[in-house]
Amino acid sequence: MSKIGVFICHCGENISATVDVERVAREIGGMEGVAHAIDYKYMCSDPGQTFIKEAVKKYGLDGVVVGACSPRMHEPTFRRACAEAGLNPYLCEMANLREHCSWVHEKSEETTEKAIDLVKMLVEKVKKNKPLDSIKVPVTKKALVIGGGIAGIQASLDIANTGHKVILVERDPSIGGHMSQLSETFPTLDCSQCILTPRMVEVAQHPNIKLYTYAELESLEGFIGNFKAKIRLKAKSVNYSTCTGCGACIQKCPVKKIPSEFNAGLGTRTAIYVPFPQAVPNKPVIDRVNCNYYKRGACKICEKTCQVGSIEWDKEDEIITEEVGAVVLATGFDVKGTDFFPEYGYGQYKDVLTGLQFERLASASGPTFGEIRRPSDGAVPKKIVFIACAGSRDPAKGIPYCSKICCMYTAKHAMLYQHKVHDGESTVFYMDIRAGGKNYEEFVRRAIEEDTVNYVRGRVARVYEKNGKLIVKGVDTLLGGEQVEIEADMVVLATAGVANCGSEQLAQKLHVSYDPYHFFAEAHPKLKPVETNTAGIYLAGACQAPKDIPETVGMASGAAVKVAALFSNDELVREPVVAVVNRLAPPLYSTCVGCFMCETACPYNAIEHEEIKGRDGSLIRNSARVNQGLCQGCGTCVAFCRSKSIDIQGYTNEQVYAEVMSLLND
Amino acid sequence: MSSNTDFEPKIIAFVCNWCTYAGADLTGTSRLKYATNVKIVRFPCTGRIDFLLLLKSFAQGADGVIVSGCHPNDCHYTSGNFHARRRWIAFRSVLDLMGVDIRRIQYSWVSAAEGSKWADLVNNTVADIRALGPYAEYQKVADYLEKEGYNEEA
Amino acid sequence: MGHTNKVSDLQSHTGVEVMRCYQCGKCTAGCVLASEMNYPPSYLMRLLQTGTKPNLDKVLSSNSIWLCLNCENCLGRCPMEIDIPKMMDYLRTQAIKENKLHPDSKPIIAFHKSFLDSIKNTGRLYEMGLVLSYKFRTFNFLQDLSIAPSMYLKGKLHLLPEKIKDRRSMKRIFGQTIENAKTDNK
Amino acid sequence: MKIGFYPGCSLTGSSREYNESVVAVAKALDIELIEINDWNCCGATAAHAMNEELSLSLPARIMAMAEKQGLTEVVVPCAACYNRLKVTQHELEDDTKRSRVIDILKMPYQGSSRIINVLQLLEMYGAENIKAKITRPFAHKVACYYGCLLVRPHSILKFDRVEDPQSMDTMIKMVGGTTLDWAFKTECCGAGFSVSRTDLVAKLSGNILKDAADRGAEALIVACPMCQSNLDMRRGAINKTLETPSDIPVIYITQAIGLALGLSAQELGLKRHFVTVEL
Repeated sequence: MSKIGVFICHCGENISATVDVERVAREIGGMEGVAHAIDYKYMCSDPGQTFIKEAVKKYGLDGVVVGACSPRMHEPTFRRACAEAGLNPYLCEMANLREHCSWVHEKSEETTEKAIDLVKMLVEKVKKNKPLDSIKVPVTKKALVIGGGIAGIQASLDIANTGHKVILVERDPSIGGHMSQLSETFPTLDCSQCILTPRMVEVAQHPNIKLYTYAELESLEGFIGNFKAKIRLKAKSVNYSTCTGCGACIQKCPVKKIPSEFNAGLGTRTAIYVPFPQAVPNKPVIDRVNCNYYKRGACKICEKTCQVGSIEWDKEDEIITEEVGAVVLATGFDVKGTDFFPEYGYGQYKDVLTGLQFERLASASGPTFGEIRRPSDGAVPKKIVFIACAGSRDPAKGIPYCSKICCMYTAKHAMLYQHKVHDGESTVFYMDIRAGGKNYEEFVRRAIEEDTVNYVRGRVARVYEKNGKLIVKGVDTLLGGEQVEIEADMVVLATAGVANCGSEQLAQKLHVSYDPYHFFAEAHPKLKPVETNTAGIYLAGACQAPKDIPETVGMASGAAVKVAALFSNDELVREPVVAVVNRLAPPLYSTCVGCFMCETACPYNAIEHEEIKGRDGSLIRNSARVNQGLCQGCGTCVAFCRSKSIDIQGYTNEQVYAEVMSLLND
Repeated sequence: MSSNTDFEPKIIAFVCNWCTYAGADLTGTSRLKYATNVKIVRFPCTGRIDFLLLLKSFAQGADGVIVSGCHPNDCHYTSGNFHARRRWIAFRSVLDLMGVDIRRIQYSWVSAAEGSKWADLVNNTVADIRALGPYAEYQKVADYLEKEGYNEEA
Repeated sequence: MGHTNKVSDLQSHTGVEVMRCYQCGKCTAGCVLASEMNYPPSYLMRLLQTGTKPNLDKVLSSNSIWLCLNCENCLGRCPMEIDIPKMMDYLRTQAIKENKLHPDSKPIIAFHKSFLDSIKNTGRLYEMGLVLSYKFRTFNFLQDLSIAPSMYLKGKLHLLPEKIKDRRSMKRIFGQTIENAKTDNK
Repeated sequence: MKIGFYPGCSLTGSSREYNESVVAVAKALDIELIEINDWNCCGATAAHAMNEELSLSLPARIMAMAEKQGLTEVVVPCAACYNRLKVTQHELEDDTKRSRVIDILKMPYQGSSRIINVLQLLEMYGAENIKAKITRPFAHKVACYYGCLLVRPHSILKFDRVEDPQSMDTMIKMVGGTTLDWAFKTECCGAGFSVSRTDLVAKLSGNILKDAADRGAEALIVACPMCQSNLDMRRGAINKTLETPSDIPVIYITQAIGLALGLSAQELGLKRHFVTVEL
């Protein structure tokens, strides 16, 4: 008979407040095969673990069930404790009494009875558990970083500086991301490009970093320590090994009116272009959608201009494969455009801008060289209105969350405007001012008190154009709802930060979770903010949720440390949750009949054919065999097997069956 | 419809580890309340779920079953949930044939971010099964399984 | 501070959740008559949120609920999708029930009543009758006399009402709805 | 082609010219309008300001009558009636409310008739015909005024976009006109306060008229009798609120289209306006 030890945790009061833990321990103690059952305030604490270790030795336990929090939280903790006491760790299971019971039910008889059932299920399961050995796999010590904004740059540099190789993939022709578009940064007002460009250059020159710009991830296969990434290098149409970056082709390109992405649509660029003067790499690509040659088959002026013959018209996209051990996702965010706002003119008014467009106006490298001028007529706006929460905190528009960065950048915008237009009047319509951060509140106060920005608490109902002015219909809710109408020359919307386009598809390629707004999901909201649910894939920056530069940089360094920690091992220990095909004594050898349904079901090509031969070497039959290095343990093969010959360790038919039956057989 | 206010149905949820189990964890972290009738059995993936096990559950007296995993395209293992869905479609007709009301099986997708969806799924299923009443025809299923020689204990 | 039952009544009758309002003021900013109101819409929401008897009385006896034109600009733009016009309908009914009527409501109610009388009797709106009946209700005999003759001359005013055949159905509909509600409250 | 027709009370009285122009244009476009038998008033603002069940029962009777007549599609030119019928149809999707109303009416009601406004009628069944039959292009610069009831609540009506709608503008452009981008397309004119609070109507309608005048509109185009009568019949009161009195006429979309199709001022009821129409 089994000798199972059961340990019920109070979790402080998290479990014991609604579940009668003593009764659980008492009733389970009376179950057949249970040798020892206790309850304790904190099973995960040092004394709690010591109870388990001592009980394993004292009672010679051959199985342990801990009734506590979610196994996703503490399964490794308790398995380690068992291993330390000499019990095979895979003979330890957890019953989820907190997330699945005490936190979701009121204190009642039923709640305690459910808790008893949950523990019982695992006791029955553990009786069928078999000792397993963990699987060791090698680690490829090279990281893939996706996205070359400040998050990707920081993560790449930090990993590279620990001595490991990094592949950095950027979708655009240059790294730099949104930070390169910003004018000055809050709360210090230092120039964004001045602090960013040195890091961009460092990335380009770092011996451990291989940079692929104008490239996208095509697919990712494998698992932690052993990923295989296919990367699409989009055709740049320019040979970078010969191109000197002289820029003559750009001067001569006749297609000059393409809205510049870097200038958020406020300036123009050519068809062969470098996104901005400080780009890394500082070499052009041809935008084939807009190029005369690709559109109409004639032009080639750039080719004639190029002294070194670098134009490659027939270049095609190339797909390369890189083997990496870890992935850092740093794909950033995007902002909603002005066309998202019916009440502010559906984007049809030229002088209604997004915050990002205002950054370009305020930036010395922008289309107006840092002067604040109206896109419509080039005039300096004397009255300007900033509208905070444009689209954010707006469930009607499908964005209920706070975009977090807008309060601060709006204060910065108003401040920059007042510094540049001394006789100007600026008004900020806001709902709340969220300025949590070092020196942030002080920064906002400075805007209000020293730079005389007029802060009005209320949302703007509509904006319309009349006689070259923008009529802003707002309200001052602090005056009991007094309507405020401003005839403005320019309106800046602090538009909501949203997930970058394509993030959903990317998440699906990588099998990481994402939230309803397509931001990537962290593994735990508090304790695992840079991990994803998929081992070996980490998050950095605004692809997880809108965040500002310091937070992004901190998170990127955090992700880099996780990667470095992973790379500090030569081998990884993997859970032995893999499929196995049964092997029996001759003359049966296996119940597998060799139908290979499992092979068709397997997403990892982990099923191999094995010839079973008799003593005389003659072929008895073909049978399936699982390559444990490739198997990821999904178990789809098990459901497909008609002869019940394949099973998955840790979730065998026998174990699952025992679990279910424990609920029903009374 | 008869009133079954005293009837507490026994419902077993077969869920995947990556999406729905984590989603149900989130329900807990968010302290959303739901009925106590449902007990979760954790699987690596809905692709692992053998529908004969569901039959076995009914044969042994379950009143209802929930199967829930990742949304289409979001499977941790690429395609396990698709296999499960395809198998479920085939399996439905078998159930029908054997006299199991398919309304007793709730097939759903709950992601790791959908804590409130899990609470709703549980509460709705409990209400539905309670309205259907206790499952009484289990002997039919038991006989069928015996005939097919499906016996896990062996 | 507990909520009076009246606020939860509002929710159960109309489905409008006043607690969803986070006082952004967008409704007020776009309301065409906010400046005429004792309390503009967002302020009204706040009064309701407090749930206190004095504040609820303020709401019911204000002119705001009567001046609301149900143009639905507020609902169209509300980030929380709060159906303020529906709430106004309910508050007007409550104000009549509790007889907490702001003086501004008098001509408006008189007009509505005259309008409904006309329909009840004939099934259709009898504009001439409406105007006459309204004048008797408000004792405002001089108002509107300026346009009536021109209307008549332009063929826009019938001297006699148009009547539908099935006028009994009108009696029944009125009897079972609005008149029924009145007797309920006695 | 045949289609159900609910004129509503205004169209038989103060807005006769709307009725006349709708009928004339429909005839010119070979659309046969079949009036709902023994129709009643929709209850307008008065009913829903005073009693919810009444406000649902009156429109429900109209639609029940249409169903009885086998009318699967009903055009409702009056924006206020259109709004009441659509909203009622939506509210009565709720089973409790529906059975209560059926109980009051003592008539079957399914809510199966499709309710459309006049712009939808012209868009769906008239566009090609109109283009083919233009004899005198409507070469005027006008401001299309939609008011509240055609576009809100968007979640129920699902007609055009809620701010800056376009369907009427498209129609005017189709018959050779120019339309203004202006700011008061969907601001309220004062609606049902015409009699009870003429002062407020004068103020609100004045704002609308002023913006259109400032931008050089030759006429306002409307599809709602309430808006028309406030802006037209109340012009005397409106002009008292304006610095510069305005004599911009206010005509129905059907009148504008009728003119383009070569129909006479008489047929379109253009003589019935308070503000003289010379277009």
